[in-house]
Amino acid sequence: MAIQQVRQFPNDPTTMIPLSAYVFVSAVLFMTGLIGVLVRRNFIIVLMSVEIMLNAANINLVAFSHYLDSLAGQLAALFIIAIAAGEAAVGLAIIIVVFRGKMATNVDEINILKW
Amino acid sequence: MMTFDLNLSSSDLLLLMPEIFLTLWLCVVLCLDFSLKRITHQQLAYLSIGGLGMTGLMLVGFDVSGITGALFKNMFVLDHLALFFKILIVLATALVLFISIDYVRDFRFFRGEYYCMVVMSAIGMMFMASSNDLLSVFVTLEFSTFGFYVLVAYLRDDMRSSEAGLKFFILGVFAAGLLAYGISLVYGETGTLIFSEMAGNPGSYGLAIGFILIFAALGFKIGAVPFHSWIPDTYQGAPTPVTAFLSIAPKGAALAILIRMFYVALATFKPMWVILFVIASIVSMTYGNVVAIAQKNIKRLLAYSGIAQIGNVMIGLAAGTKQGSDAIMFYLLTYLFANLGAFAVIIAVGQFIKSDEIEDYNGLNRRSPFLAASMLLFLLSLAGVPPLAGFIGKLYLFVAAMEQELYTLLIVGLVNIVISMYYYLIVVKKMYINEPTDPTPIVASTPIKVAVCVGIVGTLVLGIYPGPFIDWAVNATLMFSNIVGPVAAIPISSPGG
Amino acid sequence: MMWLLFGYFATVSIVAGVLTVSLRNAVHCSLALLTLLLHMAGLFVLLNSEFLAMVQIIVYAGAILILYLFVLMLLSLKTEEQHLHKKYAFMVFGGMFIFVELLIFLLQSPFGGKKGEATPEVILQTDHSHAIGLTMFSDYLLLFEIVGIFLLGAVIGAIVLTKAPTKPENGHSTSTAIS
Amino acid sequence: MGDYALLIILFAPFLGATALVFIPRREELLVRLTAAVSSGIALLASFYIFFAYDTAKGGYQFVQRFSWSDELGIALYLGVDGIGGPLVFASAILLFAGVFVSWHIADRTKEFYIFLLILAAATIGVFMSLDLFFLYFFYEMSVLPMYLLLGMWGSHTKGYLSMTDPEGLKLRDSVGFIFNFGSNSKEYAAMKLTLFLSAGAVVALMGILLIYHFSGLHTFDIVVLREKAHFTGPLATVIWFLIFFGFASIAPIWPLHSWSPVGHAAAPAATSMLHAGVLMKLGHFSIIRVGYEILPETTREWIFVAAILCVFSIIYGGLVSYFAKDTKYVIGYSSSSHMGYIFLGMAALDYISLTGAVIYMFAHALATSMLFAMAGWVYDQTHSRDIPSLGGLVERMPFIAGAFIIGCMASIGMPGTVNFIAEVMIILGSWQKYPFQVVVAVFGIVLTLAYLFKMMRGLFYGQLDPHYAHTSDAKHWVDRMPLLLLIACSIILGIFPGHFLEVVGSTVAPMLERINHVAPLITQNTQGLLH
Amino acid sequence: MQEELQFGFPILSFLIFFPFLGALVIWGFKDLDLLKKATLGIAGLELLVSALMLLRFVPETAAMQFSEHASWIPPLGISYHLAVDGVSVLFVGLTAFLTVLLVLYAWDTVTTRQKEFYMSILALEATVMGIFASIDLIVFFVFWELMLIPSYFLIKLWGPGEHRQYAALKYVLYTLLGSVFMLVGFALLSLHHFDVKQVYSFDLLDLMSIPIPLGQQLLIFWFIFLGLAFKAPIVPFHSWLPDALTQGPIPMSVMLAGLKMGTYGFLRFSFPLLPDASRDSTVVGILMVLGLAAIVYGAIVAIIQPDFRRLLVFSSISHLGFVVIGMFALNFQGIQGSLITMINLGFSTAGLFFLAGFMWERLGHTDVRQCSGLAKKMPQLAIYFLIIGMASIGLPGTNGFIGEFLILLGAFQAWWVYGAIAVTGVIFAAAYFLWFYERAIFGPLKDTIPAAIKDLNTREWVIGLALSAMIFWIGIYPSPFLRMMNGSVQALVDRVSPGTTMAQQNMAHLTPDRYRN
Repeated sequence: MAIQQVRQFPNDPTTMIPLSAYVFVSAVLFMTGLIGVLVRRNFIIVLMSVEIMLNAANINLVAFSHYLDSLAGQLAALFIIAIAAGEAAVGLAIIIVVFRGKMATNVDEINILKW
Repeated sequence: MMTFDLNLSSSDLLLLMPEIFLTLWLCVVLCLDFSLKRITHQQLAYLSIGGLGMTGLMLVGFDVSGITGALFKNMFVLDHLALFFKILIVLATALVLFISIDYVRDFRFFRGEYYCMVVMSAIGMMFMASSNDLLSVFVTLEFSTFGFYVLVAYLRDDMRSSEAGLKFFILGVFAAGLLAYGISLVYGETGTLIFSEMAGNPGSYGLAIGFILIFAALGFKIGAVPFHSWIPDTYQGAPTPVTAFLSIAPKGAALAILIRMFYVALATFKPMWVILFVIASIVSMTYGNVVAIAQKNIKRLLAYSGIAQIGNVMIGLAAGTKQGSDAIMFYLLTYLFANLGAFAVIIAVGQFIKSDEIEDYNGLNRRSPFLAASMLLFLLSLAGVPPLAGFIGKLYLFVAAMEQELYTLLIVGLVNIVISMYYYLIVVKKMYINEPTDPTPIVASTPIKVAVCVGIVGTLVLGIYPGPFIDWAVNATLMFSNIVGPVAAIPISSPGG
Repeated sequence: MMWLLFGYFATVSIVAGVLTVSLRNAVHCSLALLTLLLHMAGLFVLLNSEFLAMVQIIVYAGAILILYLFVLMLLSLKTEEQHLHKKYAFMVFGGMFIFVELLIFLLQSPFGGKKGEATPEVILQTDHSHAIGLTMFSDYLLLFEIVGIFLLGAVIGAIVLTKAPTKPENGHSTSTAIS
Repeated sequence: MGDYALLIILFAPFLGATALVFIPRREELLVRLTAAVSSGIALLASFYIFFAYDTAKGGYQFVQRFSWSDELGIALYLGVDGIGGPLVFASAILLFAGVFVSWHIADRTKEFYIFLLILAAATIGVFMSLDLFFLYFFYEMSVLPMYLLLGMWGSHTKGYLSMTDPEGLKLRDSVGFIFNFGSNSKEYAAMKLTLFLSAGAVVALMGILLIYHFSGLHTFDIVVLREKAHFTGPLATVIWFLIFFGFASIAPIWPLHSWSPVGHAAAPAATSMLHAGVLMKLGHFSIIRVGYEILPETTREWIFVAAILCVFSIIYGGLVSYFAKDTKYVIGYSSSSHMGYIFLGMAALDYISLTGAVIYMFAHALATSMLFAMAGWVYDQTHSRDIPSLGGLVERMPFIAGAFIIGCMASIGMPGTVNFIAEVMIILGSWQKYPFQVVVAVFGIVLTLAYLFKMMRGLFYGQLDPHYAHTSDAKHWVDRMPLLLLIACSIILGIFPGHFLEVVGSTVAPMLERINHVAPLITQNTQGLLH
Repeated sequence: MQEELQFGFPILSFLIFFPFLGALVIWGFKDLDLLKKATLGIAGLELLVSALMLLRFVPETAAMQFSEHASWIPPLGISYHLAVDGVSVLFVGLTAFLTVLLVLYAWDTVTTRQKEFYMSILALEATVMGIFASIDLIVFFVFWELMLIPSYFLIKLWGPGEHRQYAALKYVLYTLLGSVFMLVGFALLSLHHFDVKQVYSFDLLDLMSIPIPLGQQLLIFWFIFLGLAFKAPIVPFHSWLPDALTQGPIPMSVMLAGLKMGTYGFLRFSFPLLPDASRDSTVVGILMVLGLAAIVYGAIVAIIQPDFRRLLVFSSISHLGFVVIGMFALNFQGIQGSLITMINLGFSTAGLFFLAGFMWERLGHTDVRQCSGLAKKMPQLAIYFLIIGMASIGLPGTNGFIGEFLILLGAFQAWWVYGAIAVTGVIFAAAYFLWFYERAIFGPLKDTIPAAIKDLNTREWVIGLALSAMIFWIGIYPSPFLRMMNGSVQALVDRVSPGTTMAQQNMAHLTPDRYRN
């Protein structure tokens, strides 16, 4: 239902949600992710925070794509999702390796090397 | 009306030939590894090197015969710049494979896959060198980097390696997040992802933030301060051939992107980003060199020296002229030989004494004069001592900066030469002046000797007769000749304007 | 109507995001992330990108997140006593400051890039998925292929890192990847 | 030979070094012979250019030019004038002598000769470069082998502070604290030397780059820059000072000298010889080549700085030499002091004094290297450089003692040696302009006399420590030949300086003509406006 | 004096370089006997040639003779310029003469490192020849300094004393120190020449042709004075002399005591170049005081010396006082007297040193207290002692009388007080020598004297005879010698005597020919 509505009145100023609203949401999410990366100690959650950052980028891309009438943004979002999937696989594999060796997933406990 | 067209002619495919060929070759090698039980990892290595060699020849052929072009709405360009960097990357990869052979012998399993991952990363970086839009940048960058995530953590039994891989990965994906967000902002501001279409766009905060984020992400790749924190740990923890690979190839590819991005997309904002690069360059050089002094591990030392070298490279970007980019490219070439050579020596020594501590290099000259002498050459080239390649590279960079009257940068750069001399000489001192605790001779294996010899020849030839190579770099960047001259004076437009 | 939907999706996304970052238990975090991803798909729908919304749900929520959950379960992490870097806590304030700045700047930005050709009318005519597909296999063909190799590499990488292979020495196969 | 003489001189040592790389280290005799042959070839060729230099024609001769990088405007442009020629000759002599002085080095002989040859070749390269880039190239290249030569074959110095000195004079302590703090190990010396010289080099490089950039000619060619480049105002001053202090640090002028005695003291004999003999002259030479040739007006305006600093060099170096107890410190500081004379000769901008300065460079090269060679011999025999603990060595080594005395005489400026001519010329030529400095210089000669004799007495006379009863003289021709060569050169040129003077004069005269008689730039500019 | 007479054969160069070459030639000799004969031959030939030169010398003229001129360091105007005139010609002959005697003396007294010894002697001869023959200041200076090397080795290596090394070093250092000042003086002269003529020159003849203001003359005078005074040595600068002469070997003592190079320098350079300074009353006063002090001091110290060689040292200092007095009397008699006295000392003081050497050979010491009644054992030695000693005292009929008489005459002419004080020196001289003679030669034979002691052998006898012959020749028939000097001395007197006007007034005709056009 909603889809049809949007399609029929895409640029109606009354129902149009301003672009800045999406930008706002994405910026908030991006910062959330950023802070998550910086403060969380658990690697898996750090990874999740990165996912949030990527999602924030996706919202932006899709929103711009919509407002600029260009498909490139959506394609970009699509590729970002694909890349994120691959990275998550590799990343989790690495975490497993580390866990096996060290039984820890915390940043602070990984300290053979000097930070 | 929107049109979708895909008319790839065979001549267009030709442009993609090197990458396609290498990918297919990679698959063949992979299949051989899986299917033939008796194939040794050395054979796989030489196969991969063979493939890289053919790719390299192909690239050289393209470069000589001027086969260039752009595909996919300018998203993939194969110009001389891209060819230069591709050749650089292929060369680096081949050398890395040479120095890996000895190292991989000690792996307990997945020897063949190691070469695949290396070559795969190389393919990613080759694409990076050609990518002309932000999305390609993102994809190819991640493509090449994920190979490194795996490679860095390849020594599964070695906690340091896993830990290095983890740190590298975390910071890598973090950079990816920044990059993605930056791309999105730039896209919003310009409506396009392709560099050449962005040129001339009026400035805005969104664009600025976007590009700063992208710069930060690429800064992670090249290891510029303040995005350098992964470098020392990763360099130290990773398998040494991987460290060698990391120390040159991704930097080259990322610099190709940086050059394209700043020279093409952002040419109008030169006054702004020049300041950015001047600061980054000064900080990187100084930080890298000063911290390197205190290092006890040779890989960490080279890591910090790498940070400083990137600072040097950014002098060229700060100049922001064609001469600057020429200097960067030539410098990378010199850096390739010196750095890979140095790592080859580290591997040879490390394989023998099972240590990378600088202390253990005491009296290397007595244990292996060849390795010590070549290490000496490489370190001095990194320090920038004539008649070695590094000197010409640095001089070229300084000349480029001088032409743009960046005196502060120049002075800092020159002072840093002296600082860097100090810690390189400390290593030299250990090798030559100190007496060895254990005088057993160190013997390097043939592949490593090959790599070291290539490094020596490259370092000497580039230092003594750099003319053709400089010409090569100069010819590769002919398209930037228009930005030589007075600094572009288009101011950033007012917000919202 | 639009505003309502937008408000809902946006609010829940943000709240879920904050929860992901701040919850103590990793499994709870991943569930919050799931919420975030699902509501994100809703936002995509609002932006006329049904295909993307589907991909978001299938790939992100369905595959990636499940992977996370698997790993979390596998590792059977205990809840941490201290889940935040104490020493990086000040970064939160710094981060907030930067965030406000960023927000102000971003909201001031025009984001008035060049208009493309894919107006809603065009997309209505061709159908969204169709348009996306055509674009992907024309202009983005190369990237698509690259991502293909990328995923192949990711598979190899994950195997190399985690799988304990048959040891050549004794021929015995070690049991599982994860001890 | 003819036109290719310079190439032969430059590349003979380089090729020798390359050949050495491929000679197995067991073949020590072959290694030594290779070094000797390559340096001998260089010596013969430099002999040729020294005597075949056409004094009537003057200017740069034996010119060879190979384009190197058109992009940057660099060419391998070789040529010698009346200043470079003699210095090339001196370098070749010292290299040849150095090869023989080091004949008995048994530890890593191959490496030693490789580095020695590279060092000498690089030094020679500076003296014949007519391209700023290559000037710097060879200059910097000469620094690094020093590091290794010092570090690997050098010797620890006890330092002149801690040497046998029951009284513990206050002056020495404070002097040492200020100017020579830190360790006395050879590593320290080597590092200090290298860093000082590199720092100097980059300062000079800055100046060179500024010349390159602001000349607007896009070339490093000294000949072209000399003709066409004009620098004015503060820029010229800045460039001049960068060039001056950059190169003066190797010379070394007074406040920048502290690396030099430490380095001398730690270095093996042949290295000290080359170091004190020619490496230090790179500084003076480069200041003349770059500063005097390209920035004549600025030189005229600012060269008095050298005249001021040289006073400190002379006095300080002399005093420290007098109090030092280590043979090599004495010789090292005496070199540092004597460099002041060269600066004085350069500063006066007078035909006689500048000619004297150039001859002094040559003369000092021979004299000091003689002393270093013999101090090295004494050290090799006794493993001590501590003057108070030595003594009476004349009984064991009469030849060395005799040669040492001649070396001292030459260093003092004994008539009959070429040093004498140089000293007289410097003193006479600078009297008009810098009478005070000349008085100081004369005092310096007296001081030189005092400390060299003090050292000589301490080494060779008095009671022979039975500990050193086993020491032996230089008996073999290999050991005597280098010393005799140096002595012979010094005396022959001292007695027949005619050609030498003409060679130097043919270059110095037009150079000074340019410096002293170029119209001030302000008028040039106004003329430009009028036309 | 400023004329130059050429001579077909470069006789002065020959005199300088022939011994050098000789030294090189004998380097190759293995056979010691042959070596000695060769050295004697070289020295003899040198003596012959110098005698020939003396015969060809044109007396009664101030002209520079046997002149040789070649460019050496053109930018500084230094040239290889050799010539002799009346002032220097006799020294050349004296040097050759003494060298022959030295070789004879050394024949079997020098037993160690004989080859080096004869080489050193020949080198010393060559450099001393150079000093007397060169009239370019720098060439002079070169030989002046070069002379140090052989003398250094002679003292150091063959000296009998325990402190010979100390003595050698002291000698060299003192002389070098002085010569630095002298060089400065020369340099100032040349600079002055540059100011006047815009070229540097170190040529005596060129420098004489330029006027120099008095103030500068004084400055230069004192610089040169220091150099010469150290060498001479004039009294407060003499402290190296006792060491060098007593620690060194006899041949060195003979050379140093016999050849008065320092005072020669005054006549050669100071007087002609700096006439105004030389006759300046302060300068003359100081020099006179120093000369008189030397006479008295030397004589008194000599009296109390128990050692004969030390006695000779101080007597030599005392005699040098006479020379100085004579020179600075600034009249014909004074200058001629001091010049002839310098020559005389070459026979008398040098001769006494030879005799001391003979004593040393036989006794191993020269201590007066240890010996007595030598005449009984060695009558020939006693005779020669008497002859040469009388010459040293200045007894009429010996050469010493001629010199001292002329000097005293000059001194009295200048100011009677000078003469009066100087006369005391003669008395003292008689006192110390006769006292010594009485104690050592006469008196009862002491048992410290070995019984087997022999009288002079033929070689020594020849030495003594040669010296005695010269002493009597000059003492009885001095006119050939005085004639040789007359011209030059007259020219010197013309230049410096207080009666003449400023030197520059004569400039026109003093200017040498080659500058006329």
